Amino acid sequence: MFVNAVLSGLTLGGVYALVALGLTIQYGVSRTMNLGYGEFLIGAAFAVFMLFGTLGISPYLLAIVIVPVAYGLSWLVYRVMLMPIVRRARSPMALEIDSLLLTFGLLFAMMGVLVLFFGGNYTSYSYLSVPVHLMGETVALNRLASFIAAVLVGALAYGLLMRTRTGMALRAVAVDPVGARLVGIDVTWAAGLAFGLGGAIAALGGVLISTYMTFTAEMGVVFTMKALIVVIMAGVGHVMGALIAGLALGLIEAFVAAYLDPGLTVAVIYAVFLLTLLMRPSGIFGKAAR
Amino acid sequence: MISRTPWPYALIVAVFGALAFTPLVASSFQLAFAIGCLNFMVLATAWGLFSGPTRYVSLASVVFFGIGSYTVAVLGEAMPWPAVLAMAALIGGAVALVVGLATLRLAGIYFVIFTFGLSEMVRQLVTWYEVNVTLSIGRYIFLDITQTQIFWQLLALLAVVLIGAVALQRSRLGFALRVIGGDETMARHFGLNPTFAKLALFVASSVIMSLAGAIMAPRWTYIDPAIAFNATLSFQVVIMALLGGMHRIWGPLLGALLMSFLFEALGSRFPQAFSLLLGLVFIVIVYLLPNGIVGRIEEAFARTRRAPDTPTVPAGERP
Amino acid sequence: KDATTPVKIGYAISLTGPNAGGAGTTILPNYQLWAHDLREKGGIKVGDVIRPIEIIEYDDRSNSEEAVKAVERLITQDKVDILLAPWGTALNLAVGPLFDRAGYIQATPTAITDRAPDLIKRWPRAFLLSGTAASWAEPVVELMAEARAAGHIDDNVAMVSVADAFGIDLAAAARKAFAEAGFKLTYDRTYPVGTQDFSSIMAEVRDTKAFVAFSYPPDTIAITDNAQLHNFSPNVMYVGIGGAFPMFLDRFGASADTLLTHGGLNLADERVKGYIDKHVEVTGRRPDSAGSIVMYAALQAMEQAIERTGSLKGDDIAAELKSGTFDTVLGEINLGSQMMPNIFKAGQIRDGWVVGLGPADASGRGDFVMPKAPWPAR
Amino acid sequence: MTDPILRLNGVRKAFGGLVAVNDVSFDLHRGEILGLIGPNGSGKTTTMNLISGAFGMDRGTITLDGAVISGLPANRVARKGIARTFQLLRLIDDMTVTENAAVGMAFRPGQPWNAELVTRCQTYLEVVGLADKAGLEVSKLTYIDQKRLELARALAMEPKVLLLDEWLAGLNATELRSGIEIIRKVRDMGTTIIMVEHVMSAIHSLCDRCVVMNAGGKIAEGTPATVLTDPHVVEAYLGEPHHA
Amino acid sequence: MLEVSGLSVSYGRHLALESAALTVAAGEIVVVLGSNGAGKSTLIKALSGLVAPHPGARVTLDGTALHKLPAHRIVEAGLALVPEGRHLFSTLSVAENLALGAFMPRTRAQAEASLERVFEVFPKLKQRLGQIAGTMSGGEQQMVAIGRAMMTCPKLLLLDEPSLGLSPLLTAELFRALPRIAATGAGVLLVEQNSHHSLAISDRGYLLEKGVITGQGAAADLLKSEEVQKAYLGM
Ligand SMILES: Nc1ncnc2c1ncn2[C@@H]1O[C@H](COP(=O)(O)OP(=O)(O)OP(=O)(O)O)[C@@H](O)[C@H]1O
Ligand SMILES: Nc1ncnc2c1ncn2[C@@H]1O[C@H](COP(=O)(O)OP(=O)(O)OP(=O)(O)O)[C@@H](O)[C@H]1O
Ligand SMILES: [Mg+2]
Ligand SMILES: [Mg+2]
Repeated sequence: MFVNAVLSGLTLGGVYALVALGLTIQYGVSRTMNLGYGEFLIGAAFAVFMLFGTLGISPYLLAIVIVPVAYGLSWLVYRVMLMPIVRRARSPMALEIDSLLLTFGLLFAMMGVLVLFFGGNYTSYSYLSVPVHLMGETVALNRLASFIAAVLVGALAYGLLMRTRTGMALRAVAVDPVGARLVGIDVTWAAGLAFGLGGAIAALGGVLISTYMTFTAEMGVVFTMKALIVVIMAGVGHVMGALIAGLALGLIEAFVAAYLDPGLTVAVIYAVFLLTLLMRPSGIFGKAAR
Repeated sequence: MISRTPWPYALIVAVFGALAFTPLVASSFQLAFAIGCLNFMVLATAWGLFSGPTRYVSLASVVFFGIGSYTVAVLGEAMPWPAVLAMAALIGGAVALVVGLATLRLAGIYFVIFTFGLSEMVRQLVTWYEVNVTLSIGRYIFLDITQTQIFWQLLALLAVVLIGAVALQRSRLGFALRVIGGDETMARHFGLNPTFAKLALFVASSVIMSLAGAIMAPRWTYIDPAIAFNATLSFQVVIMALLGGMHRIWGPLLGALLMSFLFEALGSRFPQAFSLLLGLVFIVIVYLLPNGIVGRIEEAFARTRRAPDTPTVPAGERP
Repeated sequence: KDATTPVKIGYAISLTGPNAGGAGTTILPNYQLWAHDLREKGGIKVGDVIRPIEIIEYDDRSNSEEAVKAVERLITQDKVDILLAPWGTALNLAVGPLFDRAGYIQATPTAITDRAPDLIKRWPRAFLLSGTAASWAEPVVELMAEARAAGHIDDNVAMVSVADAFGIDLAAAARKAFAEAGFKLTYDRTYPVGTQDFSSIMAEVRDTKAFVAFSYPPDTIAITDNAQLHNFSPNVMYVGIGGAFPMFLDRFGASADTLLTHGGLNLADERVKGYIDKHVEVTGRRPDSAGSIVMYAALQAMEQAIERTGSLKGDDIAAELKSGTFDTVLGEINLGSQMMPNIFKAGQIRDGWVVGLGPADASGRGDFVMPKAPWPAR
Repeated sequence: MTDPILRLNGVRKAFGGLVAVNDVSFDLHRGEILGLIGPNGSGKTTTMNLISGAFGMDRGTITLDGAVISGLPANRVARKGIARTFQLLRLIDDMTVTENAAVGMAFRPGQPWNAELVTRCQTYLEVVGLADKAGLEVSKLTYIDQKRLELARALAMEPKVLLLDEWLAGLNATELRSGIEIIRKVRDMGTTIIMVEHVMSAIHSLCDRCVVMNAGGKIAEGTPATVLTDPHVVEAYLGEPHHA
Repeated sequence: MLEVSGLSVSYGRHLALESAALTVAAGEIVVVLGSNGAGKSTLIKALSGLVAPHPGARVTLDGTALHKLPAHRIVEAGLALVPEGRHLFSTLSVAENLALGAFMPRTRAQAEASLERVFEVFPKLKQRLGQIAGTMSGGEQQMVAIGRAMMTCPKLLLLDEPSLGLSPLLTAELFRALPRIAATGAGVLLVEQNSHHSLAISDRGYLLEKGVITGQGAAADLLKSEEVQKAYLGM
């Protein structure tokens, strides 16, 4: 049972981590809260569902097309929709409120489009739902593959942010946009890049999740909020933290289900989240500046 | 800051006195719409009462609203109605006290998401309790409370909230909250205990929300945790208040009014494309109303007063 | 009113929100199908006059308050003549008082509550066609007993339920019925709405021969998928809502054969076949194997009652519904109990449909194939 | 000499491994102006923060008029009569000048909430020379006026002890003069002052005594004339001797 | 090297800078004097592209027109600013702050050498490379800000009150460092309240009053000018 819980926890947590990673990059750098984040995920899930159903191409291959498209769309959302309010914002607070309101609209608009096209019904298909035997336990190949993909992309993104110049620039913008401009960083470019990256990661998450989860056009918010929980728990903009917190939440969920009571999984997740914040008001890895 | 003019109170009493006659002239649908509207106006104003000056964006509205509803579901038939309301207020206030003590040191987005997490956890815990202790989920409310009575109760609640809000704005506590909202660290150094001030307001605002939940509950016959603690409500309240403009008492009120009409118009005309249109209209509104409705109104006033020929060049940042 | 004044038929239903999946499968297509029928006939026959129809549709967004408002709007603004019910227990109960006060018939197969007997007394024009939670749980237990008698399972049963009204009420009723039938629940747990990974649960129930899940559509899929994956193949297995939905049956295809689930049809009946064909033809989709046909039968009964009484008044129609018999896709029915008699509440999946098995007194029962066929290899 | 109004005894504060204030003790006498000087990062602001209760200390005690105030939260310390200005201005931008000044007065114990409060704030705005700008929004003030307002707000607390953290920084020589005049006026009103300052001319002309810090510790104490010629101080802080 | 003409800036309806014109030559230190609120920071921000000037302004650096460029391109063109309020990357380490100074491709190659130069001027930073910038004292942060600007290898360094909050020792060091920076061929444009000190190291100076440049001259002459002595030197 222990191994089973670990496996199921990791596969679950891997996806939490991945989805949170995208949001933490997006929010951390552009400082615009994107309530429509989860719609990118669900949008990608529907795209896979449709293309896989009609063309029969593997979802993982489809990701090669869908993820860049999501990058582009997300980038456009930032440039076209958010730039005007970024320009007019007189204070970080004003920007925070405006972006919240605006992406609230985006959330509904995107959800509305999905509902119009796909209806409000449950959607589900089966791909790579075959058992893999690991350490005497069984996991679904699609979940395992998602976990591996999540870890790979997580590591890649972490490397990008921590080890490359571009990554350092992104982090700099996250901390002080004016300062960033003064060292020659194009802040608009950085924010657009981060926004696009976030959207791309969300879409990848959607592709992966769609292979084993039943989804509806209106489930985006659920993922946005789950991701936010992880992001906040880790500390805004903390990439490694988001990965760790995501995995931890997945493991907690699995262990609660296995050893305590499946009925308490969600309650415990939130309890852990709330307790974490009570003890560390800026998240586990968040640093409070003076 | 310190003002004693009575006319805002008089205005509230007069307007609400007149509105009390609505049920005599309105159809039952209009009454239903008015009730929905009033409910959001109460919630948004109560939200703004705390969040406006302190700038703490709370997504916990539904926790207190739900507590109110659940109190009615559990105690509604066991007690006379005023006692039920009192219990709802009491429980809501007590929970707010605990929550407030624990959370009000969180800042910004951390507080926002914390309160969201809280509402989800409360929902899960109530569910778990019902499942494991009462062994049945979902409760029935059969109370002889008419729509008209609900309307009057909400109207009275809103009037009380507004009078309270005006009084607060002129009080030392109100001033304290503005200072805390401006700079909490600084506030401490001038003898202000931010925790106490914030807590007082948080509890007051939560009590109002609990009352709203209690008053509304008899409308639905049946409630379960998913209905009573539906996080959408928290979002709606925040969005309404922000849209209206939370730096004025009237902002959330107007926001709630506008959004209620918008929901109604879109929902009845275009049920299929409701989400899409709501989203688009909303985006447009945000572009057109940079400082909320109240901000726009104030701007318009300012413009009519200003000499028309002063040229202005915006000092924005270069792209 | 003359033959040119249209009869306004209105409903508020969950086009969006968590209920949209269920509403869009079980109820909405039947409203559309019925409207199509009526239009084909030139309208609805009120006594001797055929009057055209006009449909008014709103979205209650799966929200009680919205449902209340939308129904108020239908009643006082649109002044509909016929008001159709929303989807689900909560919303039907929320609008129940409005239907009752304004004197409309409220006919729904999607409100399952143990308070049903009280409610229909309180609301004399309400037809809670599906009855009580117990009436859905008991057939499941009956089937288990049958399997035990046949030697496929022993006294041990594992049960999980979704922590929402449906799951909890059915689990509670089942617990009682299982105890009465001499069964022992070796595992009895609830899980939160939205759970999609059941591998921990699968690991715990691994050795049980009988497994019952009172689940919602997404979890019904996940439970089945997880069971197949972990090759957990008990001799008897029951899954909850969604098992009778085309979406589920299409997704699992033949691999779901001999699984037990809710609802059930008498596929040998020509009228049932006719209904299915028409449903597919008009809405482009298959009906589910549970509530769909019940809803449609109720609409047919209502239509006939209107024709017979020549009145659109709820009281007249209700009186006729309670006293008369009606020729519907479910056969000759009478709604004197304000519930639908003779419908299947548990059945077995066979070739993409659910064959009705219980309760025992429902007519046209199919064969109960035991034990469950092993899962195909993946 | 009378008892000191404020006494620091063995005060220590570390941030992680960095000891910002290390075993610092000194007395503040009633009615004097004490200069707290030292190189950047030597722990001056931290010391001020410890006095005002911004954060708790690791060791040591601080007493005000004989009563221990260390360990109290900032708001309680403030109510006991210690006011401060901030090195980086902390005014509320969307409030008026009067309202900002009222922050100082409104939360003192026993202060009535009435129109008189506004009038009394006005007198402190006069002291710092802002009387004619009372109705303006803070964001419309120049930097020096904002600094003045910081002071007026602290004065409105009518404190026993006033902590000034680089209140004179960023003023040009002419403005500096008027700033010095204001501080002198405040002292003459009976307020005891600790000022952190890097502007030596101000230290010379205002301070009765100086405490010099370096790397968290106290390295010298005495009249400005003596400490500013102390070789340790010169080496660590001044670079070249300053004469009065 | 830097040529500015017709530079005006408004905040809303308030005209903070009116038709300013000035020049800075390579290797020259130029100081702008003015009382508080005169518009000094505004001038410097407009040059660096942090606020938008009115149309008609002209700013060129070695012939490159800057007034149309966004802030980050201006830095790339060789104009670096140490702003009022510093704008450090407060949650990043000192090392990262400095490294980011050399973010642009143009400056990367010389990053090592630039870093050495920074340590020469501010040796203390060498021991604090790992510290999170936001936890440093006011003066320490000022050092990081200047260091970061030096890392961008500017042709022209703009400093907005760099000695604010620095100890006398450090102020003196800073004012000794500026000529060294200028000696490498970079121009320095300085806004300072510390008029004695700044005039002492400057080649030329401008006087700014209420948004208007009211005078200019060689630093030595300004030091002697009675008007300047009265207004800025407190004599
Ligand atoms: N919150 C903190 N976390 C870590 N280190 C800190 C913190 N606050 C201060 N320090 C460190 O403590 C030391 C003392 O800082 P402090 O602000 O008291 O100096 P100061 O004497 O006021 O300097 P300045 O004259 O530059 O303002 C500095 O080295 C600083 O980096
Ligand atoms: N963002 C702004 N919005 C509105 N007015 C501003 C803004 N920034 C500066 N001002 C006003 O413009 C004028 C010039 O300000 P600026 O900061 O350039 O002065 P300064 O010479 O740098 O003064 P200081 O010595 O105080 O730094 C002042 O009156 C100031 O109040
Ligand atoms: Mg300091
Ligand atoms: Mg300036």
